[in-house]
Amino acid sequence: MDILISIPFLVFFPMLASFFIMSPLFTNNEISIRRFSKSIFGFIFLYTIFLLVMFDTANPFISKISFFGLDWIQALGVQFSFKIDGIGMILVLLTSFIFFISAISSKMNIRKNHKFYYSMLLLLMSAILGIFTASDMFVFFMFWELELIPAYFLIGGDFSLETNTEAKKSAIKFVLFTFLGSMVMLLGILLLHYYSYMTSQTLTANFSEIFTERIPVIIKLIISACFIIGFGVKLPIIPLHTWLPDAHTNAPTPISMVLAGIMLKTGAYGIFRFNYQIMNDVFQIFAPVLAIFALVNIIYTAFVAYAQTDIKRIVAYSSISNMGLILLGLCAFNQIGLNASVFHMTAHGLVTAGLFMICGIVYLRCKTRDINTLGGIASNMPRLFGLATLIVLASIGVPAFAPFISEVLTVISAMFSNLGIVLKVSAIVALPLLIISSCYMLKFLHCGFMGEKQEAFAKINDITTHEFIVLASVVAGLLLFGIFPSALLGMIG
Amino acid sequence: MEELISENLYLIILLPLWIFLILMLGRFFAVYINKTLTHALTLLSSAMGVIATLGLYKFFTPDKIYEYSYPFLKINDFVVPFGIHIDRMSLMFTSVLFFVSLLIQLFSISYMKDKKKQYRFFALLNLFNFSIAGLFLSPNLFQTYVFWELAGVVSYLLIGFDYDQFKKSVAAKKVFIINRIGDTAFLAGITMSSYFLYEYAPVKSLASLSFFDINTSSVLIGAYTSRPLFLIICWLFLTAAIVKSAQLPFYTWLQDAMEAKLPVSALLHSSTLVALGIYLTLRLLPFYTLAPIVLKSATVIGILTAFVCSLSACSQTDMKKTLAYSTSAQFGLMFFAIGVLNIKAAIALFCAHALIKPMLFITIPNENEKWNYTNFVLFLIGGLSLSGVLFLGMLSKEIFVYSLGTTGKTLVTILSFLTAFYITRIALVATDKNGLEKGNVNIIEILSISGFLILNIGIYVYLRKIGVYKIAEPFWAAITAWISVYILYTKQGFYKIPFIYPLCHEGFYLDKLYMTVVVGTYNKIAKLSDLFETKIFSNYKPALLFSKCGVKTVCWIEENVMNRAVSAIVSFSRQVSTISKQLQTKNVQWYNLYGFMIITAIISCLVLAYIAFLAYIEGVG
Amino acid sequence: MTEITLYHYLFVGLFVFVLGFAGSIVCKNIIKVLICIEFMLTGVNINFATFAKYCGGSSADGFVMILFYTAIGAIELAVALYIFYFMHCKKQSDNIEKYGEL
Amino acid sequence: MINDFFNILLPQGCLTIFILLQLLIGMFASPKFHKYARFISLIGISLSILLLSTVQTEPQYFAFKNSIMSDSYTQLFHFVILLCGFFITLLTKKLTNTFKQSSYTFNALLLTAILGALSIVSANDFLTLFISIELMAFPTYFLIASAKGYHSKEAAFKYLITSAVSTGVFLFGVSYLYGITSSLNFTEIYEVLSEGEPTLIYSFASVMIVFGLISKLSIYPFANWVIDVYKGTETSVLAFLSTIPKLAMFGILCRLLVFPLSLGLELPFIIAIISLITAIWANTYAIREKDAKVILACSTSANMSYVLLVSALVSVYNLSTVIFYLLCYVVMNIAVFAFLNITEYEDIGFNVANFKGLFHKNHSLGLAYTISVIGLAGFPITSGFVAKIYLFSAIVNSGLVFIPFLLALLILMVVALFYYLKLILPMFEKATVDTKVLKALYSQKFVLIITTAITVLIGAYPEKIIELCRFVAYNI
Repeated sequence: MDILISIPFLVFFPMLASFFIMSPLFTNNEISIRRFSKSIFGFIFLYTIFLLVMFDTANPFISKISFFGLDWIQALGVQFSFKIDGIGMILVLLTSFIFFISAISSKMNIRKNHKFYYSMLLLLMSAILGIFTASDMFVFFMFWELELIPAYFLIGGDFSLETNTEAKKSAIKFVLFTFLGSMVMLLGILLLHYYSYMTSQTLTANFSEIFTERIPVIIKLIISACFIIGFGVKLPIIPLHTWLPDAHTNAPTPISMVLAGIMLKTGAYGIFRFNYQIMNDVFQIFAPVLAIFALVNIIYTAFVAYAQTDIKRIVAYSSISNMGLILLGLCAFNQIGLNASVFHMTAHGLVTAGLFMICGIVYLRCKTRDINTLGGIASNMPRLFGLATLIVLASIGVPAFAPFISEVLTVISAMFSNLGIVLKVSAIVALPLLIISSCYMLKFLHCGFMGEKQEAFAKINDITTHEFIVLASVVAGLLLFGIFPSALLGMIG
Repeated sequence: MEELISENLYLIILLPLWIFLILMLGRFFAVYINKTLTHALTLLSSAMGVIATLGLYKFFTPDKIYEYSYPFLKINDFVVPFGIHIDRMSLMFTSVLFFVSLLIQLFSISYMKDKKKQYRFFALLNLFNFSIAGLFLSPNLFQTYVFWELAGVVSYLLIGFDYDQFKKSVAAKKVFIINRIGDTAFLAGITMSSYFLYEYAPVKSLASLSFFDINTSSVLIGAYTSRPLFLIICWLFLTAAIVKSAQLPFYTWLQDAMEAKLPVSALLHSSTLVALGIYLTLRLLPFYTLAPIVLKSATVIGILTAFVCSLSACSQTDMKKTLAYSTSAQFGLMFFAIGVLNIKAAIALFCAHALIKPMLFITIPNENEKWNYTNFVLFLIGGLSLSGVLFLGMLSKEIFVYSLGTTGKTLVTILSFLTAFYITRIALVATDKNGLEKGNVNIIEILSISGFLILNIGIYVYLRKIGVYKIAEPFWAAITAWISVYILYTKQGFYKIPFIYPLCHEGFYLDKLYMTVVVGTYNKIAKLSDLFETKIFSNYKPALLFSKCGVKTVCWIEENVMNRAVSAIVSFSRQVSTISKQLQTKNVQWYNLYGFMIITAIISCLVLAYIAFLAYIEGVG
Repeated sequence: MTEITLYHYLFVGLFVFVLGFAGSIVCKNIIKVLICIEFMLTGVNINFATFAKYCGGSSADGFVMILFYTAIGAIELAVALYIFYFMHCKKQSDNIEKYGEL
Repeated sequence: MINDFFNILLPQGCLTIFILLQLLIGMFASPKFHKYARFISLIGISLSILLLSTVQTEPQYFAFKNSIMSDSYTQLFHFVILLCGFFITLLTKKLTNTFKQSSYTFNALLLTAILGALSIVSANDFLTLFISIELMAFPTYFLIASAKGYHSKEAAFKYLITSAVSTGVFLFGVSYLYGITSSLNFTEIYEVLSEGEPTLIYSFASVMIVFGLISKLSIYPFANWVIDVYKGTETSVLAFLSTIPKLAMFGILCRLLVFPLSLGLELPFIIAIISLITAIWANTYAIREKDAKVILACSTSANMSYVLLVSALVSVYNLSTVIFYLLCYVVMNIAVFAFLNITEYEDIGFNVANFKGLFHKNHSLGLAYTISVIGLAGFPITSGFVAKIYLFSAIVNSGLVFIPFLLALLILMVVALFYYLKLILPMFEKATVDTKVLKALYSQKFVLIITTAITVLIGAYPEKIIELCRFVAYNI
């Protein structure tokens, strides 16, 4: 049983597969590359479902790799250890799911360099799974850094038939921003590690063993600030967000799905692990401030999204707005807030993957993403339109879909927060999001699909089976968690 | 029997949902579904609803409550149950709902005869039934909110049914967004009231807020009702209600909802969407009674809406618009009734309206078509009833006026007069425009109309038997109005009073005001945010320009702190890079010169520091 | 006449060293630059000799150092001239500013 | 004496014999056999590596009147230097193929330089140190100048001038230290100094000594030569220049900083400031460059400045991080230069724009190069990542005073990413001009693949190496 439930296998299997695809041993035939990697993604998805079945909230999976009986870096007390608890389990499941559907949807969007693309996609998956399962700060940081390399190549790479010069620029922007954040984070990790050692005399970097009680408050404040900046770039918190719209807009569709669906969540996850769990006493000081930032995220970007004319940019900005909601849930610092936050990570992951998929499908057929020239394609593509309506409705928080639950829970959790009046007020101030988000998302739906038929788009076809499967599975997931939220909430401790 | 039905009522409620799923999924996966089957299934679900609810009604005395639930959300001690709460009020609302939708679905069969996408239409009608019924039977505010939102969404889908017509889809969007304001207020109300009850009453169920708790706790929180928070909560719930019931500042969405198909309009206006506001207000009366000022304001809003909308209705030339304004006006009257705590009257008014309004909608002619005599007569009967001359309409007004003082009586009388006036007027205008004809009448239409009529008369007769009310002023006012319209009417139409007529005709310019002020401001904010985004966050040159304008400190923060930490580093390092490049002179002597300079500088610093140190030592010594 | 102390020698050593250093930076003629580098060596030599004499005690480390240093300095000059010869073939100039192609 | 020799000098002796052998054969052998010169060198280096095991290290062994010493620290450095020498000799094939007869001389010079580097690490007095430095420097001038054309000569000349001046500065400092302590031996100097109060003259001398030594590491005050010299030098020689002198200099610098120069309190700050200046200069200079050699010159300078900063904050822990960082750095650097060596002789050159599409021409070579550059930039699954974390943890451990320096370095890492990306990104683009298939000699491939494999292996499992470094650092 121990061999079957092995987190290192989960994390490193995609990495090995990635190297295998990259190696000269593997064929150059694009169809076999695609099928092989798709089956790998499918296998990992099934494997995570298997893990889920085996999962017991009381006994999280823990495993540790030791090399010849030694730890990874003993000088720093770093162990190559992994742990999946409830939240990790949910995010791992989400990760494998989103990667699976993005691999399926890659068929339509990726036309060149298949070998490189799929191996990078697998590597990215491996890194993200590593982030969600690492239980040691330095291992976490390793995967955090590792993620940048494939992400860069996937955003800026040369995978479609037409060349996109903007993509390279935005990829560099993405890497520089995130790297800056991770450098600041590294400072925080090193300080935390050192002071934890100094005050408790145990050399460890394990999340559960880090001992912060005796660290002076001023140091803890500095460390927390470092973490918040580091994760704030990924999340993104407002002044650090400018990489996001560019990267998401210029990346190929499957990559946008992964970026918005999973990668942003790593930032929220980091804040949860480091600030919420380890530095919890200082987090209570930061939470009201962060809540204000979250509000700015929620309201300001919602307005910005409304002003966009590129459908992909609308979705990108809506992601920032929703990430603000996730942050607000964390800031509430109570059980409901945590649940709401994790729930919203899942819900928003699905929604945004679906929305980017829709944008990609529209762009592939209409060759434009401008909202003013689009329109009237609904009657040509009734199946896409139906699914798009469902996903858009889900994204604005309509009942029976998952985001509704998390939005309501977030507001309630902020109301019941013990951290002062700021959070109670922010619960109410965040509410107009319901109105604003419906404004821009309905604009997306109406200008993109509805309206009179246009000559230019008279001949486009409805979605293929591949695309249908992707979107339908997203909708199914949203409905599943929207109608049976306890399925997810039960796992969050 | 009673137990059996009560326990399984949820199955009846879920029936429309199943039928919706069968129809949609069946169609989606390209299974052929017979039209007749579609109609039959739809009618079946509604009929089942009518039978079940009416059957239960007689078992439930006013005090009896039946409730069961299961936990929908569970986070530690925070539990939100979902379930069914049956009492007299919910049964009354549900039975009216099912009855009205049964008849309207019947009418839709004839209306949709040659139209495309019937399966979708009927499926949505089913979903609509489900969401409204679920709301009427929900045991707590949270579930109410869930179905409240769902109802909004389904109405959006129904109004925007013909999505390839731009005007209709835009109207649907507008309706949805205005309704969203109410939803937001509702959610805010739920959040704050759950917090309030958690803090001040021994209700520890956090956000679930069951109606049972509200009833019981309203006694306990009496001491805290003077707190502004409580008033705010009541105001928020009231806002939610008046948005849904199309009351004063928000009634404009009802005009847009007229873009919907006729059966949908009939359904929206009678017992479904707009009725939710009344239902919510009635449910939350224990709260409102603790805050008299809120009740007063409900009264004022109701009266104002009734007057404004009646006046607007008096100046319309489009039948559907008149009916839309009339709905708002009638619901204003109901709010008036609730405001003065005359619950019976409010419910009577609601029932009367729910039974009459669909009849009016069904009988109006299509655009640019002649009016059929039968329909015309039926329309007039409906109009008479609405304005308080016939049947249930008359009785409801009597019940209302019975408890009112003179001021109230006068107001109601004037309103009755206006109602009768605009109904008659619009009938005259319409006949004058296209004329009347003797056409064939559709059997199904007659069937559904007669259904409405029979129930109208039936309830009237039943109540008349047990009631003690007598014919009141509104009756006479309405009669007067009917006569005066005929007198005022000439071959040239009605005289249009300057200033007032256009004002009323445009609905007091409220819609235009919103479109210019609210939407304009919204767009401006969005544009401004976007400008901020592109100019400040993505490009810092305008920020420099900004600094020249004098706000240097703000700009400094923009540039150095907020504005792209990375790009600052990049640009800074580029500047340093220029210096670095200039250092590289390609002449080795220069390189040694830098070395010389650095060594000299550091050595001299060292010496100076040493001297300072010595001086310090001496000073201390 | 004042007695010549350790510090006088040291001062001369420092002076010659700085002179050499400055010269190697300022001179344009390559040969002069090389000579200036030798000046630096000389400055160091003076220091070593002084220290060996005044505080060296019995060990002759300082003088040994001078010996090695002088020899190595000479080799260095030879290598420099050898490389300079190849460069000179192309540029035909002894101005150091001409040799800045890279 | 003889005992001393057999105890610790066997590897050096072996190398000396092979140098003489090279020269002898070079005099008499027919031009046909010039290609065997490399093999002789390789055999010599391998033998030396084998003989390293005979060296006495327990716990410290002083020989030749305390002028030479040996312990596990020197042994580790000797091993790494010889290993680098082995790889570099493998890379010189293309260069020496044009030399015919003088390839023996070239190999002899290379061996001499390696011998000098070995001697530097094991020196225990300033005289030995000085002679060893010059022993390494003279052959280096010739190695740089050995390539055809004028540029190599100019590079050699610039290197010579700077080296000479810095040696002058170094010796000037030594002369004052000699004046204070009347000794040139490290141990004796430390003993004498630790009795009394540190004086201004001591500070002055130690600063001058450090400045003289760090010029070879291309750190300010003598840093600018590095760009010009890298531009003009052949890549296999660069692989030498960017690794072995660095190793040797750090080998001795750490020892000096631990013993004779550890008494002044101001030295760590001066070195930290100098390192920071260098890091800023190097990182910013590179972001506008397009020449891979220049970028790598800056990268060398920057990396050395990080290491120097840590080595100045003397502690055993820091010393182990410094050693580990150096090990990782030299391995990655050799890999990168091996790739450049391939491109140089495949007429691709060093302009990063010419690298377009190389990855698609030869996947395995491109991947190896990419991994090495990513390692230099400090990304995971390479040893660079572990080294970075380990090195920076040392700064944190040295107290809050140095946190601003760490912050600056971290931000400079972001800037550095800019030019590291420039080195690899064009490889993944579509080739504008159809370049030939990227071919490489077996020796080049061998070096590239082996070094990359070491990089990845250490990245995946660093513990053994770190343990070794800690052991060595404890025994210094």
